Amino acid sequence: MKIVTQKLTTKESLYFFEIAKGLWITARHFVKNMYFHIAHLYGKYQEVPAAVTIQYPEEKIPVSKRWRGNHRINSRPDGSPRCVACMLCETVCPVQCIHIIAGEHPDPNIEKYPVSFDVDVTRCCWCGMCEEACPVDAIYMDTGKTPEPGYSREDLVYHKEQLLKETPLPNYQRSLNTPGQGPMKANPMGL
Amino acid sequence: MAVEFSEKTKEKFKVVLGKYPEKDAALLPALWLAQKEFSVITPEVEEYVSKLLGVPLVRVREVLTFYTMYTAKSLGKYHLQLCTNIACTLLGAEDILGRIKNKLQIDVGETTPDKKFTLSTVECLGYCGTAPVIQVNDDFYENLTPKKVDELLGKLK
Amino acid sequence: MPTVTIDERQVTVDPGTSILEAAKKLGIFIPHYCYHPRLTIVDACRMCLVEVKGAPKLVTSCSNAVADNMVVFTDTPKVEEARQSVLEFLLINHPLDCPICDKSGECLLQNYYFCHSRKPSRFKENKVKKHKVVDLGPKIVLDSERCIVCTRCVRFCKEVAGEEILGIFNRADHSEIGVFPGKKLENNYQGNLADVCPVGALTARDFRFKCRSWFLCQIDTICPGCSNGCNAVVHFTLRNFNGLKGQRVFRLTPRENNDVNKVWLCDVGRWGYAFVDSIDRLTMPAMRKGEDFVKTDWNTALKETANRLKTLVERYGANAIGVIPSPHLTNEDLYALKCLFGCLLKIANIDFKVPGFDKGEDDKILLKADRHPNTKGAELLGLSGTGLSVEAMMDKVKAGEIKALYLAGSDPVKYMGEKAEEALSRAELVIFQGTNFNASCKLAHIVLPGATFVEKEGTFTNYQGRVQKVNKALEPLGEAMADWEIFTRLGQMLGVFPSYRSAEEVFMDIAREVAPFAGITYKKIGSQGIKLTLPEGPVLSEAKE
Amino acid sequence: MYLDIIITLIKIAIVFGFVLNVAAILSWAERKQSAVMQDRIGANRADVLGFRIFGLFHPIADTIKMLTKEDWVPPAGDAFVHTMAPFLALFTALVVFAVIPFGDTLHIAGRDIPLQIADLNVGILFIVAFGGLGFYSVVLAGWSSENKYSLLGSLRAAAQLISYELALGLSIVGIVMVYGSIELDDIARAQGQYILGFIPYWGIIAQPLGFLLFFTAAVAETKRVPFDLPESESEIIGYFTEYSGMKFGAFWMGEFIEVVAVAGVVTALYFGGWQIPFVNNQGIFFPGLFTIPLPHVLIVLLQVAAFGLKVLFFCWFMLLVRWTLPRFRYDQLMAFGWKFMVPLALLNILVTGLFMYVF
Repeated sequence: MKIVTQKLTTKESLYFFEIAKGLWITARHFVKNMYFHIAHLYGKYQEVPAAVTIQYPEEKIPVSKRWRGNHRINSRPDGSPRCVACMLCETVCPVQCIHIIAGEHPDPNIEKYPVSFDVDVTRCCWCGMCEEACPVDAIYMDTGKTPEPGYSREDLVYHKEQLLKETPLPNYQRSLNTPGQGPMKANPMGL
Repeated sequence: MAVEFSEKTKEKFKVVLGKYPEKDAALLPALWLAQKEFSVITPEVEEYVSKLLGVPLVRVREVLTFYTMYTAKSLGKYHLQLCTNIACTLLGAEDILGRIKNKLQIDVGETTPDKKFTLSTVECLGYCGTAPVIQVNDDFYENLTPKKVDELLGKLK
Repeated sequence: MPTVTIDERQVTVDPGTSILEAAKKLGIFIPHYCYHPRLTIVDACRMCLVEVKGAPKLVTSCSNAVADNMVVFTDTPKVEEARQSVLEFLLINHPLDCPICDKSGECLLQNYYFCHSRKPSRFKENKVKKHKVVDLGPKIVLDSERCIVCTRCVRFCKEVAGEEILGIFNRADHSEIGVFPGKKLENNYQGNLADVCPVGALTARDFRFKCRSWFLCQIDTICPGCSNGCNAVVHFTLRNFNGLKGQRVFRLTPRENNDVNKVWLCDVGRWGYAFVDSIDRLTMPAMRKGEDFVKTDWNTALKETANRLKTLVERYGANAIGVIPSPHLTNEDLYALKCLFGCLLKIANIDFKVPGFDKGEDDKILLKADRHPNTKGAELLGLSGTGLSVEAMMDKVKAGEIKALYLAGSDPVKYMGEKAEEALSRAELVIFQGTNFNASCKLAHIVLPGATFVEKEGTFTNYQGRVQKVNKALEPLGEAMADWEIFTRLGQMLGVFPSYRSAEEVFMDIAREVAPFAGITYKKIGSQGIKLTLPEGPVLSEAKE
Repeated sequence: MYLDIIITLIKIAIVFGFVLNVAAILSWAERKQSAVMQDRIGANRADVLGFRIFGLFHPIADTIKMLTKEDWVPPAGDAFVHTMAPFLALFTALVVFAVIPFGDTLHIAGRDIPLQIADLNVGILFIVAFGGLGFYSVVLAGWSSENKYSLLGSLRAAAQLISYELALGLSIVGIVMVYGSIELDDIARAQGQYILGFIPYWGIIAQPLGFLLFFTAAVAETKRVPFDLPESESEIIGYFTEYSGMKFGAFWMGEFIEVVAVAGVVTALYFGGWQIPFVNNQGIFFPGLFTIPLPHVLIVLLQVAAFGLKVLFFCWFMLLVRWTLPRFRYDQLMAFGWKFMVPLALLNILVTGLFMYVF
């Protein structure tokens, strides 16, 4: 092994000037930021940020259109889930976080519907394969939300009712067939 | 279940039965007789025929639903059967169909509320040379135009 | 004996064999829908078209018999094109609701489409709408839109089940399978309709929407529903999210065995698996404390059992104990039981013939009156006639001469009613070993949970004397244990007992000790079973084929 | 007599109030200042009835947390020493303020009140002595924890403190030579002179190298970055590993008080103490030009305020250093102390002596 050491110049080896240089940088930041902090208090220069910090729960970074957040289930006009409990999302899910129990729907044109639809977000890896697998555009990850902490594992299992209530974040819809919301173009089952 | 052939039909049936070596082969003429007798072949009639011939009930049903000339539901006084096969369609059967629908205010397969007309579309009636054609009960009307249809319907009323 | 050349390979078959069968012999698979080896041939689907040298057109391989020196090609471009066209026609009115169809994953439409077509539909007109979710009976649901009118179901009902009830109504693309209005499927074999249907038109209500077929694992087993011993495949899943509460076994389907069940399975056996995952399954050893049962662990329960049995034998002699095994147990279980009670404890009162145990309904097709899979095995292992009969045992219990009863899977209360109930409640000690909670279990003092037929390995001997093997599909529910294992552990606590580690070891002992089983191994039993050479005696009269 | 005692008690109260408050606020300032330097916002979440006032409640929240935490003494350790060590650290840091003058003598109601708690004639020696005592708290804390890592940490810290004690002492000698006194009041007063009539004769002017050496050594004595090896939370284990709750808090408090103390001493020795340039006993004046007379009390108050501001500036500067420089490696620390600081301090004495001899 060969160790290559960098020789310090005489000025550097005195440390004093280097330390002063460092202190100058930090002090400059301090003064500049303090100036804008105080200016903000008086309502001036609001457009110049004094810090790069984002105060998370109050402020949020706008997420990308392709960003995958919490799941939601699309509903039919009558409010029932679009999901037909085909379990393709359950099948494709690499971490097996979706659990569906199917049941018989009174309408023979719908036939199958999810009696329960649970998404275990403690296991979810946000890969979005469920969205892609869904043949009826029922599951989406476009709520723009991240899971909120819970006091128990059960709190982090999202149920059908909860998932149905979620709405897509405006402008961040991830509709796979057509841009924006609106009816699906290719729906083999006419649902 | 009071469905039974009249004495006259029973005799006819006996004749028909005699024509076939096996009993179940007489299913078609038997049903034909039944339709003549009861005009509509209801499930009770089917059961009667099945018993008469010793054929499983479901076989009667199969035959009945296969052939369109058997009627399993009650029709109007005039059964309008419009041919919508290729030759007729090319020569304007669609227009005529629309005209009839408009005039009678019914859709295909429906009967007018006064039980006069039943409209159905059928496949080739064998009158391609004089298409378009409509069969009203047992009569055929050829070379139809919307005008002729109007006249026809007026006459039938 | 005609010799044909199929895809440049020669095969000699019996005269009258169809091209399809001859090709199968060569290992060449010809896709087909309407053809079924056990049903008459209608050549309705046109899927099995092949090219025969010299023939002007393609011929259906299912209905055309081979001729000598025939030259057949099954995968020429012409044949492939024909298959694609047939599939395109079949799919014209198909609703394509595979996502909600129970058949998807094992549907021949899907399979052949992916093997032979993979072409998008060119059909732009409206599809013909037909009836969906048609109620054909309590067990079978019909979806007319998915039906390809192959008429396998119609022929099955007529030819096998003996009930001519299904028919094709209407014609052309409006054809639908159906029953006469007001009639329902009633026969005991309608479960086979769901198997016979190559597409998703006929599905079993029992399996409907329960599980997707690709979540299911399969393993060969024997139907435990009756003494016929139909060969079956058990479909189970290892994806069980609800722990002990969820369903693990989803269905039983028949497996071909020409000597036993052909390729059919009756509804009684097919849907008799429910007890495996039912909520009354015994999952933990338990002991009675007053009115209630207290859950305990195996060591405690077995120690208690051994101690109490030992004390009773020492105090009152071996004849103060009665053992009632059940012909539901495998040969291995029963042999271990005999070793334990008959040889080690010298108990003579062992009898499995609970009065009325073989008084079910016999339908003369598959289902036998005796609803126990291993009656013959129990007989051959000598578990009856060595001592008192069950009835006599009950009397003696009442008289106070028999102090303890060991119920190995049997439920005398179910068959004997009050008499058994009284006896069991009077006995000093009742040990119940079984899979599910029942009326007899309710009266027991010690409860030992046993494994069901899908949870253990073993063999059943059917009414013909055919030894057939059941395989272990799942781990026993909860703490339950295979019965032979329970007997082995109990035996080792009570004295010198062979230390069996697997059912196969037990069976090796059976083959050594019990004459009719001589020379048989698991390997020899294989998937189709092996018929025993039965000793002379009254048992043979039942077994005439 | 009683009045003297009362006046002294009042002075003690003022100094204590100032020092302890500044120390507490420093724990907030350390976070906020580092945040501002690094373009962040810093702690601002603690709120009382919706008021957050820039996170000023955080020191209170911290105190509540520290007080309510379990006070744990290692079972095998010496409970008495273990409990005493953090208070010793606090004591040695606080007692330094006794000799720091924070204002000119106040003439009020015919009395002369020196604005200094104890006008010792050995002021500088007192500071060095008590500053040196601080290492006892370190050694005792490490020893009484009955934990070999703590013990090793305390030895390491003690070695560092002793090493820099030397450089610290030697660097002050220059000041003593320049002003000819070891009484802090005299030194502060002497810094009111002017060179060439207009340059304030402050320690930093008279002893620039001495100031750098003293300041560096003093930072090392406070055990703060870049000399925070005794603590070094992220890699080597420090001497107060076994401390929890408010005793741990006392160590932290002691460290902040030391910061204030160092700021006070540096101000007194090198930055003119309470002197304000061009302000003397009479008022604002420019040498040889004019004088604006001001009332005596106002002048004294201005001087006290000036002293306070200077102290706060040094506190700020030490935080700036703390958030700018990385930590030394231990061998670098020792080499720097012995091979660089001590020779330079000796050189400083020599040069100072030569100057004094020549001029």
